[in-house]
Amino acid sequence: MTNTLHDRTLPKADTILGADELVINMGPQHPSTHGVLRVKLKLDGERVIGSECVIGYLHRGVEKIAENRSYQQFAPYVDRMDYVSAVSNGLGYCEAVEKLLMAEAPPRARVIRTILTELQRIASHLLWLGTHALDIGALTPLFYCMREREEILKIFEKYCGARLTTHAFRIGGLQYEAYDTLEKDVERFCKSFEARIQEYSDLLTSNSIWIGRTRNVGLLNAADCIALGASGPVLRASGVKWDLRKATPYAAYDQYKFEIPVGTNGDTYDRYLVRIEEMRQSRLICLQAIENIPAGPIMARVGKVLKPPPGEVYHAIEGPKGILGYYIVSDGGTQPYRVRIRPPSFINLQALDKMIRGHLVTDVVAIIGTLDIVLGEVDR
Amino acid sequence: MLQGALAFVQAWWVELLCAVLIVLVVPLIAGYIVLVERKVMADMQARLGPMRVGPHGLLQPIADALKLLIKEDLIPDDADKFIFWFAPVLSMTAALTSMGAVAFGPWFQVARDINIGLLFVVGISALGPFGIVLGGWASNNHYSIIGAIRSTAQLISYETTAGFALVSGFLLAGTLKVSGIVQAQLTDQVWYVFLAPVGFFTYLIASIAETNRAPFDLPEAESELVAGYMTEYSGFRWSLYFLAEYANMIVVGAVGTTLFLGGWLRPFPNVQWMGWVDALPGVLLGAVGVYCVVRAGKQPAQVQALFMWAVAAACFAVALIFALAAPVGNAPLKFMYAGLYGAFWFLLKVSAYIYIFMWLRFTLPRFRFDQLMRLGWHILIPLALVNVVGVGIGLAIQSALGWNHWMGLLAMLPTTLGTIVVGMLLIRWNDKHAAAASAPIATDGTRVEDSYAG
Amino acid sequence: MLDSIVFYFFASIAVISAMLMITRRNAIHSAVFLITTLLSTAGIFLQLRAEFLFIAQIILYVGGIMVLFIFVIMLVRLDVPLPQIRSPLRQRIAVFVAVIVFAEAAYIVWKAHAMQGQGILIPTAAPADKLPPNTEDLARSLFGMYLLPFEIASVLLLVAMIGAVVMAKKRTNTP
Amino acid sequence: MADESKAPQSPEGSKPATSGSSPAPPAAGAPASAAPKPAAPAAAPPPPVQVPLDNELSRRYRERFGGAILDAIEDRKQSILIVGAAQWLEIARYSRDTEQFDLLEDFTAVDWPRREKRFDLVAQLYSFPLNMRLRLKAALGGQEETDSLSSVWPTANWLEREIFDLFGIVFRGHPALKRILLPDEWQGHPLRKDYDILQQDTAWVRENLGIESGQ
Repeated sequence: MTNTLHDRTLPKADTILGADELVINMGPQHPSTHGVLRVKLKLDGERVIGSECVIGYLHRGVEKIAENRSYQQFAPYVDRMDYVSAVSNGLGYCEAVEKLLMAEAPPRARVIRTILTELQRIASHLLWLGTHALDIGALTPLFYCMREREEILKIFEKYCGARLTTHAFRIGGLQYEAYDTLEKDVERFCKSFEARIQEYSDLLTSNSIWIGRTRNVGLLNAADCIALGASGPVLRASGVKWDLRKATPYAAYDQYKFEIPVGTNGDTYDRYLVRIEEMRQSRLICLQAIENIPAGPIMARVGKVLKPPPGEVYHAIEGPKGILGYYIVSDGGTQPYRVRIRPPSFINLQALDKMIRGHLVTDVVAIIGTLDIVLGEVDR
Repeated sequence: MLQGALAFVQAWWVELLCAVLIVLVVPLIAGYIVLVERKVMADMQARLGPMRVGPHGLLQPIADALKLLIKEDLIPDDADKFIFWFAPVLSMTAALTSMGAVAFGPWFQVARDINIGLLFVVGISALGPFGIVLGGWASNNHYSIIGAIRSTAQLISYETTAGFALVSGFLLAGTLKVSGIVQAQLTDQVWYVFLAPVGFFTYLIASIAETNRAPFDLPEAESELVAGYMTEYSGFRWSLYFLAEYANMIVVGAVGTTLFLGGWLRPFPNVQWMGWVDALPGVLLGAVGVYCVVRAGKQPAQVQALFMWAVAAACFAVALIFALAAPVGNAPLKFMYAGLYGAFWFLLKVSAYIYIFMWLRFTLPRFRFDQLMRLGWHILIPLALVNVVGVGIGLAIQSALGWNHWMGLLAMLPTTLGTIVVGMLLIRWNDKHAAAASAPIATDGTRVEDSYAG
Repeated sequence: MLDSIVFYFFASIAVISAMLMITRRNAIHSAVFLITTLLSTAGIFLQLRAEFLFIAQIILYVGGIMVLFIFVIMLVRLDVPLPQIRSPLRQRIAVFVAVIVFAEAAYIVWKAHAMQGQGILIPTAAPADKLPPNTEDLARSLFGMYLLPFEIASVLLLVAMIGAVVMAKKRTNTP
Repeated sequence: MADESKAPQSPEGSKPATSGSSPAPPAAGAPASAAPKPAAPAAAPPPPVQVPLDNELSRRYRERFGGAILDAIEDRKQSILIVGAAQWLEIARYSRDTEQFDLLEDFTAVDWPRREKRFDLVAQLYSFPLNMRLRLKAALGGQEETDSLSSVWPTANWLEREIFDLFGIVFRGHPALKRILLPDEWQGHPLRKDYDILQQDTAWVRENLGIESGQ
């Protein structure tokens, strides 16, 4: 096991890439790198034989800021990391701090949190599907996905006033009571959403050009996934039937029945199928959840000034991109001593070099899309 | 000298008029095709498309043209000035000259009854790849060279397919002359699309690839090559390329319509009880005029209302000509009537053809370059060859049994089915091989095996 | 009258662009001028009412061969002007050969001019529209009388193509 | 909210909010020199947060590595093993091969400037077959180097590059240890406690971004 990931056959140059073959620079301002990611591709003709990711363009030092903010003050920063799924970032952070305090959100808060997190997962997958299809050349799915995503963002706006960086949750529960037509809105969305997913798969699933562009592209088998720490849809598409919502249930996930979609050989087409199926499952969860939202308080008694007892906690949730973990160390003060965020996009991106070896340049674009990375989370 | 020139104009005033019309009108038509494309794309994507400039965005092409004229077209510093300027000009001239032999109506053709007709069009459009190669090379930018090489390879390989598909059409028509072809389809009373459907189908795909559009638009695929050979162009020079692409689309559509869809014939030309179809052009234009008048009132801006009135007036005028000329049949209008009538049907068919281009563009993702070449060489060229042989055999059967007109369909049926079966076999064989070939190859040539073997 | 105008127009373009082609330093520029020469000769064919030859010239020469020329120039980086070899000996030989060739050409033209009638056969210019459509004649002779040589030539070309493919193949699969 | 140290039990009973019975030093293992913080628990003293961990997992580790296992704690129902930095790679390999912790979920560091071994290496392990989590911690001196885990878990490659980038800890045997988030020529390691939040590498900023003030 001595071979390193990067360059088994390449000479040890100062940079990771030996500079003899053709090296092209993709990014950081590239239409399809989903943000400021720069990939140095080493090509032999059209085939990629080596790559090096240069990241850090969007590094804001979130973890350093956390050490100079109180627990509640840091909550909005968490939304700015993976700005596409702000609600689930917030859920992860709030639950981690609640665990640190050994407090617990009341049942009503946990159910509403589950509904909003599942809606956010659908919105994140919709954005992924739109941009991924656009990179591979299908112009139309983007607009269909944006139309649905708009519905979800309207629900968020009605609930907490913001669409993207929502800061919807508070440590200990919720800030706002569910607005009166929340159940009806979510129900209307879920009812119409099934037909819409059918529209996407009619356009893409059985489309021979789409299959031609995605089948056997960006192969990553189960062993590689676990070794590289890839998680979420990338891991499930390689055949590992594992989801944190089932393995270690949090919020109110243990009360609902839903399936975990699994792929077979871990290529771009399987990841596409897994994410489409995940959207369907999230829709089912929302439908089950809005049937009975338990009455009761929406905020646990955690007091205004949070001074958690010294110690540390690690809490991970199943974000749309993968395992989103929070490791918080408290020294008893009002400000966290250390907050470490386990970024799924950052770790999934590490698998990029392994996946694009031997492919053509056009496939690199598809593979970056299938990893569903958000640079805000990669750079933190 | 002057007298000679006068005689020249005297003899060829019709052709000169057509030539001037083509050079002036085609860029305008190309602009409006862009607008229609954006509107259709918008409609398919649950949105409205350009609505702001003029009523329903009708003035958008003029706005685009003005913008492109004003925009500064910069030249990359170490680019080859002469070639950089020459390339888009070359591709535009190729597109426009090849339109010379296209017959928009019975008498509306610049190279009047040139003996080689359609071959002239195909030949001149062979100059297209030059504009692209030189453009890509002259802009001295890494991505453009890759884009240029790719698009040339694509154009050359699909020209062969288009050539064979046209050959099957020429076999049926027996002549290359445009009017001869349409006349043959009139006498045969059946459009050649029904006699050689596989020919038409392969030509449709090849023509899409030849104009770098829809699933074959890899050379200027935005996602990885930024804009292929057009990356360094901007302003008017870029619009030359853009217009050349749309002009090429019209040319390719015209060739397809003339050869397979019966040029300027109206559907069922000889069937008497289908007479009411003659009135269709007049009715259609009248309806458009009425719609414009109704909308003119509601326009927010004064200039938009004026524009709507102008469009309405134009539609009514042409509708009037159609209405007047048909029954009265007096000499000058008769001459005009046949031309306009034929032009209407021809343009209707060409626009249907181009609609298919647009439709494919908005639904299909893009081919990868090796898949594109494999489709071209492994499937389309053999299919087109088999189709030529099939049509030949069909013709032999037809002449042997003396069937003609409608019976010709029966003669062609077995060969067409045979060709389709061959097509299926080719596709299955190709899928089996494609899967093996496109699997990622590790750097040392072996298939990517489980690299965690230590 | 019109014919002569057109002829002189195309002929002059052909000659000028041929001259330019030789003198250009940049390979791509000379390739472009070669294309203009070929196009103007095609124009002359058209002026002589030989439409099929006109379109054959364009498709074969310009559309086919010249595209390969440009490909080769682009891929092999020939466009960088090679340092011109300025050795005096080579220049003197070049001038000498040019003079001899010019002398021969002048002699032939002068002799032909002198012997009216026996020299080069100058066909009378046939009236424009009386000419039979030459595509059919060409086809009849190509596939009728000269079918055998046509087949042999095609086989020869096929062999050449396969040879090229084999050679190219050999080079690619040894990385 | 079930915790996941052992089999997922039923959600914890609702505990009184504030706790902090004894102002135990931060779970840093080594006798902390940190001054004990006066904890002022408002409510009645809840059960202790840190409980010595004694289950078959910790016993197996102790009998396998003996002295190297300095301490085994259970903090908020999450099992933590504090190990000596010397056997760091060995313990990691053992955890992956025999204890089936096949996923290195997270790998980071915590800076305790007032301790003489200032850095804490924190590796968060997860086992798919057993659905169990374990946290390995090791104390490390300011200038000390340690072995790279990328040979055990390839995912550690970038995680260690980030630790080197933000903390300055050098990992021996890492395939290409260089900065991952900050520019390569950046001076200083931001996540260290002595790196003030307003501090910038003024030289780099002035030279690359041309802002005179360097801020």
